[in-house]
Amino acid sequence: MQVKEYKPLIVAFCCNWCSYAGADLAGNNRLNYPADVKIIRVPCSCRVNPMFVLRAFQRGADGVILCGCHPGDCHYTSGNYYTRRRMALLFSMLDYLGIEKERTRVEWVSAAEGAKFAATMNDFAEKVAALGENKRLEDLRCKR
Amino acid sequence: MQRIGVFVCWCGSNIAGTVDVQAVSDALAHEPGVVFSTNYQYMCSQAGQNMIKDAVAEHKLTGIVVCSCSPRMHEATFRKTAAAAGINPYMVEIANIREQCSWVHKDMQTGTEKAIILGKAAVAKVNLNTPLTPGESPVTKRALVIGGGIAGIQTALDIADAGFPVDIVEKKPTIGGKMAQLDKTFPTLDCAACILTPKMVDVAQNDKIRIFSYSEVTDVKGFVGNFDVTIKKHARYVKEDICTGCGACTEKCPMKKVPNEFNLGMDNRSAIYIPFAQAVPKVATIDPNYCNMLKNGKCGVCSKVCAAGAIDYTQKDEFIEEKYGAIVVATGFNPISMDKFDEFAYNQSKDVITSLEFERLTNAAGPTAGKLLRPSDLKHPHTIVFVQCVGSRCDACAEKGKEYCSKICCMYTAKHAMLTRDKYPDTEVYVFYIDVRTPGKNFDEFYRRAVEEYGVHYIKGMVGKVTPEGDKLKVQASDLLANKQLHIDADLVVLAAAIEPDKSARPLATMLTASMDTNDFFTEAHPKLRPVESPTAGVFLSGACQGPKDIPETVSQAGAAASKVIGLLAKDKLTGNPCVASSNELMCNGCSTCERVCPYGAITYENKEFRMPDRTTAIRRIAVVNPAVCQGCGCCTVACPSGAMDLRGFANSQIIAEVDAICK
Amino acid sequence: MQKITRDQLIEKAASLLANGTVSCVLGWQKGEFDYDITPAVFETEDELKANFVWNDFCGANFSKYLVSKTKKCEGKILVFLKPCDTYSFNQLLTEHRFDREKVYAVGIPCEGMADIAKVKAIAGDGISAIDCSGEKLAVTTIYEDAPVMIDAKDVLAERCVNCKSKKHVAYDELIGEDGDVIDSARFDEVAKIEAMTPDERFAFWQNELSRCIRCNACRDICPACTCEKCVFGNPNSSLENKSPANSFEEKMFHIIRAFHVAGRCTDCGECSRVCPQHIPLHLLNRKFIKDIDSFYGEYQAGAEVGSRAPLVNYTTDDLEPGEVFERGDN
Amino acid sequence: MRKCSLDSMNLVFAEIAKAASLYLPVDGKDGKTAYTKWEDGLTWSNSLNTVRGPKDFFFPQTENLVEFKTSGKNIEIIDTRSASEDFVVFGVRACDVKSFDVLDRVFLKEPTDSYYASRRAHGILIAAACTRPTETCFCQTFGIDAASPAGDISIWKTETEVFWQSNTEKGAALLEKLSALTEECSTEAVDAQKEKIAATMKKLPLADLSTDAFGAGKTKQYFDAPEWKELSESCLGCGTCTFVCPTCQCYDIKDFNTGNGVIRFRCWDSCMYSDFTKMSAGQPRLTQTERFRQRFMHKLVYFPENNDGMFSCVGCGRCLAKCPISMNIVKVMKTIGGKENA
Repeated sequence: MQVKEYKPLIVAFCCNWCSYAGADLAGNNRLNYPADVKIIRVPCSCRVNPMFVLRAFQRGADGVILCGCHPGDCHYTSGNYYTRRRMALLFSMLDYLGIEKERTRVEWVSAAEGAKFAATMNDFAEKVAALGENKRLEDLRCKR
Repeated sequence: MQRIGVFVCWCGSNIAGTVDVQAVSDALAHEPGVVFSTNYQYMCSQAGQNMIKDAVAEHKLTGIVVCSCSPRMHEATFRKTAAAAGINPYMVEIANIREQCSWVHKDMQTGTEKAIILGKAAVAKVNLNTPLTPGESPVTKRALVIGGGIAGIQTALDIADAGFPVDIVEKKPTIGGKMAQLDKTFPTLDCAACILTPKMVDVAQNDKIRIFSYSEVTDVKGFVGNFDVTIKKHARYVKEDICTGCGACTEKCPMKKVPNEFNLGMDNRSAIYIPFAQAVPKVATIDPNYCNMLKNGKCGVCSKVCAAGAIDYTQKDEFIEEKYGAIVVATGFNPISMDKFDEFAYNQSKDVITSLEFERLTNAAGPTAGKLLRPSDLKHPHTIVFVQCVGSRCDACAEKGKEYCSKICCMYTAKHAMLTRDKYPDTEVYVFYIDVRTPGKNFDEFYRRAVEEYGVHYIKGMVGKVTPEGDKLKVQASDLLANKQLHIDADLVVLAAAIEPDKSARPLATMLTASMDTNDFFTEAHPKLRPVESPTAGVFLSGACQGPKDIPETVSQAGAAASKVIGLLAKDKLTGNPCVASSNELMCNGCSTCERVCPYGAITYENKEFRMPDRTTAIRRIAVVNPAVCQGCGCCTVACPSGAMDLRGFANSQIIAEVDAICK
Repeated sequence: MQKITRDQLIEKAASLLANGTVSCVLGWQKGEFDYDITPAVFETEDELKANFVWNDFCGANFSKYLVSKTKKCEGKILVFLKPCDTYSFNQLLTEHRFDREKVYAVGIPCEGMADIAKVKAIAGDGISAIDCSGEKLAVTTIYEDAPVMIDAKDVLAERCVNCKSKKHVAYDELIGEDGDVIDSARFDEVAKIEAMTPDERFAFWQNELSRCIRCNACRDICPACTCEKCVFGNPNSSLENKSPANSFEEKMFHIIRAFHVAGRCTDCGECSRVCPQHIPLHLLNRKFIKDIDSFYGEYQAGAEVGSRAPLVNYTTDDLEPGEVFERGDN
Repeated sequence: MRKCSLDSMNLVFAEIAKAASLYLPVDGKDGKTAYTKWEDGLTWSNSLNTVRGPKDFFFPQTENLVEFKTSGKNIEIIDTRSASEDFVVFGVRACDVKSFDVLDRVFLKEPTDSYYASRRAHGILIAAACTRPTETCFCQTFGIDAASPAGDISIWKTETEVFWQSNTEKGAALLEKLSALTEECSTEAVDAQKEKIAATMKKLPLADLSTDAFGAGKTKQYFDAPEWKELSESCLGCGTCTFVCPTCQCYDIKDFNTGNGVIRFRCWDSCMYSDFTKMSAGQPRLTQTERFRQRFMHKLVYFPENNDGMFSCVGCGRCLAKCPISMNIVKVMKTIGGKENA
């Protein structure tokens, strides 16, 4: 049997106003990043429920990243401040449970930062790939 | 079950160059719910859009997935297409296979695989989409301006000019605000009263404008286009419509020892008073704290001398309820208290004054009739020291003062220094500063004139201590450029006190559910792009309530706020964004968590009777989202532990479906 | 031994019933043995005299019952609150979960509650009687003639060993003396786990959570978990599950539950007390409390009514999610 | 009857584990006892019983029934059942052994539950007599003799020895395999132990608890008893009592969407839950009082009515120890049944 090359699966939640636009700009500038990164558009990073993050891991994601407007620049004035607290606590809890901390990340990417978006995704994908498959938050039923 | 049509765009070779569009449309044809799948060179072209319309008709589609460029580019286009084809525009989802796929991946196989997954996620979402209709709400075509300073006056005049009725609520007995207290205005040195009072008269005479002076807003309900506001009109014990403002009462009033707030307590007024000669409305007001008649029923002089019979000692506070479509906050600023700045001896010596007090001392209508005299002995001061940044630009950790720059002090101090030297060339004038900040049209020229033409001594450095000694004020300061300590025997010390938002702003912000920063300045909806709107729809910001501003800036922001209000009031109906939060009342705990994170104040609570599972009825507190106010960020949905709160268009189930599709 | 007596409480309750201040009393009812005490509603002095108990096993926190009982009871309810219970009481008020006007809260001092498992570990099986009225607990078993004397300190429940406060933060009336907030060592165990390697932490929690049988006792006893419908019981939430089918679902349930009560959990310790599988669930909640304290400044849920919980608050210079891991190295 | 020394138990376990998975009560790090798969060095706990009963081995909390795999618009049906392996559950107490009589009544009655039946066929129960019953024990109320447990093999432990006696063919076959490690012996020591246990049982606080007031035909008498309301007043509606109960047998069948198909599985359900047996028309029992009543009426009235008088409680006392609010079947029996005696 042929051994399947390991490719990490990365779910990126991007806020509509800054980071999704930043991802578009990365595209406009033809800045490469791994195809393992799949973007889900949300109105604001504060729309991301911790259960979405866990759900992604359950379903086979190896890394989950949230991107939003820089603090102070939120389209909805304060959404990303709440995101910052929620994810700080969630990530700390996952770390407490022994889940590899490199699998989760929050990054602020503005609509002008196409290059930052691509660089962030390259870096994140590399770090996640180095960890290998997500075993600690996997649900084997979803891997059949 | 949906009947979904998938339309994969080549975008010429933009997509087709790195993505096998045929493979994508073939793969997506097998997805649940998909009944039609195709690809075409340019989906956004007329021909492409017609293809979608035809497919909707032929295959009775209920949902559309377009695999194309970014939704930020053409989502609106395809929504219109859908609407034209007879399906709800919110049944369209875009899979971004250009910016986020073909343009960032080089390899055809990789690009195609990813495009298929992104398409599957979009299909999974559309399967759960529901038709959404934007809500509509009527607009009450009347504006409320809170604060009657130059900001409020200008905003009201501009709105009235466009033909909409405006009410100004001013807590003082007259409009005019801080500008009415100023002497000259920089950088042109025209007299404040000369340019302000005609505007005040315009306001009084404009039949679209009503002035509620000596009044406060006590309650605000409702939302953009439909605010219900309660205004408390304090009893002034004078019938406003009868008083002619002749002033006879103020002359005869036996109680003349009332500190005159208009002159910052530097002289006295009577218990019945008109704040200043050009007050609008020009009617008398009885100060209940000092009037003998009101306090112990002994006097009644004013009533006797009033020919018009306007005095009414039985007047009560009155509450007025009015509907408004828009609210402009123009609550302005105040100099901060100098109580914490003992080093400047403000409370020890009458000759240490604030810049605003200096304005009154040099104003022809002020306590000294415009002659620059020291408050302590009414002698002409020969050495004057101006201290800049008193309470401005302080360390964050400092217990007193503000972190921010108050912005106006450099210029008004230059003005004070220049005017002093102009009128009294025998006076030595020192200005101690951290930096001189003069970015504005003709501002720097103005400051240089003070230094170069008028010989004002500008010294970079801070004043360390002011000590009253005899009839002198010993000023101990450092000159940073010369690197030496200075000792100046001054006759008068003028402190450029930092300015802060008016204390009424914080409770008002709570009523308006408008957000504030830590300094109690109102927050803009966007610091760059929406600087005169508050995040709360229908609430606009004018003047220094948003941040320190000089008069030209205030007036231009006032005009900008007015234009936003006019834009709003010109509409008959407001159409909302249908992607708003909504709460499932059966699951709602009424815990208020969502309300606390909502930046727009879109969530309120009501008590509703429910039939409980155990066949009893109970009153439960439940959250209600006002779709006209909600902007759809979704913050509340995560705050809600029970999941009662969800966001239309980005529902929990929809996002989870996308996650699942991507992670398959 | 508790400082106030059963008779004092009955007298208080009876007088409030008699003068019409309250129409019923939420109190502890005696069980089969001396330790299996059940929360119950008492309506008459006779009922109180017959069945009301107050001893070292009255751990149950009544706050949560007020959510449903205040809706059902016509008049006011008398509730006895130990200091730690008052925090839950306030938190529920903050969240508008019951009508304060319908409750008459009597604060009672607490000397700490005993853990029957610890008692059994010392005295053995077959307990026929426990007398809490003396200086020490006198435990009689069917196997020994003489009662085993146990120092109450040696069998304190975990949450009482780490008692955070003997001060009542809410009451209409106080019986006995109020105490102080205590500088407890309650975060020591969390710190111990934090100090482990990630592999050790994973193994630790894998072992603990693998025992979960999803009986929901932790959720159903929790005064912060008062949702009309829990997401884990809602088929439309995409989260519903009735049993932990695998280790992922065990983690999902406990992480999300802890997250939902983060900033709202008063650390009352009921979750760990009732867990039939002895999973130290309080260590999850305490981790959040510890993090909140160190990231955003100390915050005690329920210390005051109406306070703004850390997750519905922010400052512009909060630490970044990526920085939370760095603290351990400091 | 055969015996072996207590010291040789590791060898005995090794011998059993050669042919089957062996599970026995082992003390965990938390001081609590749980059935654990034996491996060399694990020792048999001295504690009275495990937190969870041996029910799990025959009727696990979750169990996959069938799998559907989807690809495109095709569905493939996969029977995920694998042939059950042989296993031995060691150290089961008399009450828990009895619980299988209850479960068999439910699952082995036509139509047979093939999943349960297969496990029963492959499982062997080695039951141990209780030397130190505790205050929550009331198996004798249901006619169970803690001194003479049923099961495929019964064992008695003394200070130094373990005595073995097979009760079934399966048990005899297993004991046969252990013949090299055990020796034939008299019943003297066991008889002495039985007497001692009988004496202890009489001293238990719940020794006098009787089922006389319950059984078939009591539905009308108790269904509308006003006491149900006060008994259930503080019930939280959690599932602890049902999940630690060795005889509770209710389950729900649910589908799990894996993304590539569906796994249909069953998992324990609890009649304490508000959505228990929820149907399109809603729940049949809307209040916690009704749900609470259901549980105890089922154990004490409905089950005996349909099963020749057999109660579906075995008096293991787990719910007495584990209920978060200490409400339990004993309190119910005394309150509801007490009316009859009064």
